[in-house]
Amino acid sequence: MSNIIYYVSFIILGIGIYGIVSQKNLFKQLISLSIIDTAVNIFIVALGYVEWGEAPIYSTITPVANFVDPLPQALVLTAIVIGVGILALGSVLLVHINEKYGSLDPDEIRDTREVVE
Amino acid sequence: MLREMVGYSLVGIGAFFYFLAGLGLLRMPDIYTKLQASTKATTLGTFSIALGVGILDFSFLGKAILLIAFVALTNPVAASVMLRAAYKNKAPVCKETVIDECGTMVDGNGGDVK
Amino acid sequence: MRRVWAILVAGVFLYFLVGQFLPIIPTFGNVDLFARVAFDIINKSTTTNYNAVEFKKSKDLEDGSANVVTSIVVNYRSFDTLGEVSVLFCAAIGVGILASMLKSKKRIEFEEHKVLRISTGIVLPLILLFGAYIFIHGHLSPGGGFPGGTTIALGVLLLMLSNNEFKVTNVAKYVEQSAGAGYVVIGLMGMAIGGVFLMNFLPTGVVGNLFSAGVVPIVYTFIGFKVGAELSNVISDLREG
Amino acid sequence: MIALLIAVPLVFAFASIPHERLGRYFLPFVAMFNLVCLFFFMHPEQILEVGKWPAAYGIALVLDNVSYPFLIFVNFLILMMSLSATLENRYGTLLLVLTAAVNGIMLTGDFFNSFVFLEIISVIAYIVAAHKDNALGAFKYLIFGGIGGTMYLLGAVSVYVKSGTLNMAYASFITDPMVVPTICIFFLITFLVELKVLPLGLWAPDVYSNGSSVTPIALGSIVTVSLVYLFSRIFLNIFDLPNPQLVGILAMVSIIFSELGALKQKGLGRALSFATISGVSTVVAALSMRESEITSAAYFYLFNDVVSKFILFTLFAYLGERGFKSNKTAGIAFTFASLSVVGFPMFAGFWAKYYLLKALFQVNSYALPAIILIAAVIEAGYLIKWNVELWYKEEDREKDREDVEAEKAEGVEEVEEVEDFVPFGAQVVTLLLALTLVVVGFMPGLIHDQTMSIANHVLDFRPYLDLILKGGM
Repeated sequence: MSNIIYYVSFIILGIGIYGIVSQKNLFKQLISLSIIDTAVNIFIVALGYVEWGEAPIYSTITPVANFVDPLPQALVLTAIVIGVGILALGSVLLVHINEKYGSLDPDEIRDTREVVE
Repeated sequence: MLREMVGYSLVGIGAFFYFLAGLGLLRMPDIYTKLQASTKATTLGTFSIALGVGILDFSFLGKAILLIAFVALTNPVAASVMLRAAYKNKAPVCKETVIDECGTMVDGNGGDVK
Repeated sequence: MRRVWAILVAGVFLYFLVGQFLPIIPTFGNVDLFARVAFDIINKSTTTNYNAVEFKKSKDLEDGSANVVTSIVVNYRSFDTLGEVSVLFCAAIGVGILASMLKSKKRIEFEEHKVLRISTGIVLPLILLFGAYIFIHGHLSPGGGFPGGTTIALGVLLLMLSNNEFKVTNVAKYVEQSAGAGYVVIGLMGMAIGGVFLMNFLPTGVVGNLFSAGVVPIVYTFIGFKVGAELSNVISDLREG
Repeated sequence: MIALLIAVPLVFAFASIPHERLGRYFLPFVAMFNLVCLFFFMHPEQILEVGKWPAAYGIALVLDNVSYPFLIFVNFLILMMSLSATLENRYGTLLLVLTAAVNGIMLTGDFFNSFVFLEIISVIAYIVAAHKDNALGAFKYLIFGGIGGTMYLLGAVSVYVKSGTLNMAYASFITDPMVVPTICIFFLITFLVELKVLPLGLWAPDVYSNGSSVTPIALGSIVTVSLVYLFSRIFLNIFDLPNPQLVGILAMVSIIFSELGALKQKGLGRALSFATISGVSTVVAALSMRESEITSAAYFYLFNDVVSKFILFTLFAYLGERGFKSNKTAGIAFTFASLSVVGFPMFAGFWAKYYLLKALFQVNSYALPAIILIAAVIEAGYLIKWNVELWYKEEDREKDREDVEAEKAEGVEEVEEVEDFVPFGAQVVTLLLALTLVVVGFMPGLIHDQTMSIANHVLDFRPYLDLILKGGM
C-alpha cells in the first residue's frame, strides 16, 4: 500500500500510452506524449523520497541535513525542460500540418495527400 | 485566544467562499455567471485565508498583506480579460439575461447565440 | 479496433512495469541514501572527508550552495545542464525555422484592452523583478535559471498580449548569444585556471550567504537571461508567423 | 582537453545566433578542428572528470579505443556533409549543436548525460526531418522518439536506483539476473526506435524520403553511427544483451520487410530509405550475437552502408527528375555506391558481406546469412533497375524548361543550369567517397584492422572499468 504513488504514476503512464495508440487526432497524441512525460517525472521524484525527509535545501528551518534524495529532483528538472522543448516543437509542427492539409486527422490528411499528389 | 478565534474564523470564511466558488461553477448556467461566481469567491476567499493565517502566525502577516495586494492587483484583471474574450467570441448567454450594455450581442433575451 | 490495440499495448506495458519493474525498485520511502552518491553530495564531501554541513556556519566547502538540487544541477552535473540549455536552444531555433516556413505570414492582431494595458504597467516590473530574484537566489532557495527565465518570458508574453505594437527586437538574440557563449566561456575559464572543463574556480564562501557557491550564481544568471530571451523569441516567432 | 570537442562547436553555435548564415560557414572549420584535435593532440585511453568531481559523483568523459575510431569517422562524415549539402539559414547552427551532441554521446561515461545528448540529437533530428516542408513525417518521428526518450530516462533512473550512481562503468557491477533484463528492455525500446528496427522504426521512410540533402545524411549517417556506438557500449560493453535471440529475430524480420517494402516503392527516395532500414537492421542483428568476429564484421558493414548511403542520398537529393546523361561524374559515384551496397566484388560492400557471412558460418548460424543473401538479391534487383533507369533516362528538356520558367514565375531563381545540377562540392565529396569504397575494396585491411580492434575492445569491459576506477571511489 505504501507504493501507491508508484501505481498512480504507472496508471498515468498507461493512460498516456493508451492515448497515443487510440487517438487519431495528432494534437491529442502530442498531449498524450506530454502526459507520459509527466508520469515519468512523478515516478522519478517518488523514487528519491526518504521517509520523514525534508526538501534538500539548507535553511534556517533545516540547518542540518535530513533530506530526501536530491539527485532525482535534479534529473527531473532537466527532464522537464527537455519535455517543454519537445512540446513546443511538436505544437509548431502541428501548426504546419494544419496549414498544409487543413486538418489534424490522419484519415483526412491522407485524403488531401492523395488529391495533391 | 481572541487572536486564534479571529484567525480561524477568517480561514473558515475563506473556505466557505471557496465552497461557494465550486458551487457556482457547477450550478451557474453560462460562462459569464460561472466566472462571476468563481472570481468573486476566490478573490475574497484568498484574502481572508491569507489574512487569517497571518493573524494566526504574526511572522507571516507581512507576507500575507503582500500576497493580498498582488491578488487584488491581478485577479480582477484576469477575470475581466477572460470575460471580454468570451464576449468577443460570442459565447452563448443563458436565457435569463436581460441587459447587454455593450449592445453587440445579437439577442438581448439570450438563447444560444452563435 | 484502435481502442482494442491501445488497451492491449497499454496493458502489456503496465503488466511489465508492475510485474517486472516494481519488484526491483525499493518501496516508497525506504531509500538507502548511504548507498547512493547523493549522500556525499548532500554533505558536500565527494573529495574531502565527511563533515556535517551547518547552515550559515560551514565555510569553504567544496560546494557552497545551500540548495542541494542547485549544487547538483550547476556544479556536480553542470555538464548535463549545458546539454539541457542546448536542448532548449535547439527547440527555440526549430520553432523559429518552422514558424518562418509557414506560408501565411499573418501577424496575430487584436484589439487592446485598456484595463489590461494599464495593469500591465504596474505588474510588469514586479514580474521582471521576481524573475530576476528567482535566478539570483537559485543557490539559496527553490528556483534557478530555468524558472526565473520562464518568469521573465511570461512578463514579455503579458506585454505582448496587452500591447498590439510590441515586438521582440533583435536585442533578444544578442542577449541569447552572449549568455549562451558566457556559460561555455565560464567552463573554458575553469579549464584555463584549474585544468578541467566547467570547474568551480571561485571561492565557495559560507553556506547560505548570497555571495557564495563560486560560479553557481553567475552560471544561473547566464541561464536565466538565456532562457528568458529564448522563450521570448519562441513566443514572438509564434505570434509574428 | 577532450571537452573541447563539445565546447568548441557549442561556442560557435551560440555565437552564430544573431547572424543566420554564419553557422554554416563555421561548420566545416569546426569539423576540421575536431579532426585535427583527434588526430594530433588526443590519444585513446584517457578520462576527463568534468568539473574535477570524481567519476562516480560527477560526469566522466572517456576516450578509449572504442570511441576514438568512431569519433574520427563521425567527424569525417560531418565534414563531408558540410561540404556537400546545401544548408539553408540556421541549419548550420543546428548542425553545430549536432556535432557537439554526437561527440558528447560518444565521449560520455554517464547514463543521464547520454540521455541529455540523445535528446539534443532527437530535437535536432525532428527539426531536420521537417526540412522541405515535411512536417507530418517529422511529427511521426517526434511521437516515436518521444516515447523512446522517456524509456531511456526510465532505464537511466533504474540504473541509479540499483547501483547508486549514474556512471556507466559502475553500472556494470549490476549483475542480478532479475534486474539487468528489466533495465535493458527500457534501453532496447529506445534503440529500436532510434535505429529504426521496423515495428518501431515506421517513421523512417516518411522522414528520409523528403528529398532534402541534409535530412537523410544527418540522420541516416551521423546519428545512426553515434547510436550504434551507444548500442554497443551499453549492450556489448556494460551489460550483456539479455535476450539476444529476440533482438536477432526482430532485426531479421525487419530486414525482410524493409527489403520487400523497398521493392514495392515507386520512388527512389522511399526505396533508399527502406534500404537504409535494412542495412541498420543487419548491423543490429549481427551485434546482438556478441561475438568478436561478427561484431567486427558488423562494424565493417556499418561503414560500407553509411558511406554508400551517404553518396546515394546526396545524389538523389540533387537529381530531382533528371538522369545521369548530363552529369557523368555523379552517375559514376552513384553506380559505385549502389554496387557497393549490393556487395559486388572490388568494392567495400563485398568484403563487408564476406566477413559477416564467414564469421556467421563459423558459429554455425544459418538463419541470418540466408536472410542477408536474400536481401542482397532483392537489393541488387531494385538498385540495378534504378541505375539503368537513371542512366538511360531521356532528359525531357521541354519539361525542364517549363519547370524553370514556372519556378521563375514563382520567384525562385535557383534552378537555372540544367547542365550541371549537382554542386561542385557535392560532386567532389561523392566522388571521393566512391573512390574510398573502391580503395577499401582492394585493401580491406585498412578498415578491417580498425573494426577488429574496436570489436576486441568493446567486448571486454575491464579496460573501460579500469580507466574509470583509476581514481577509486
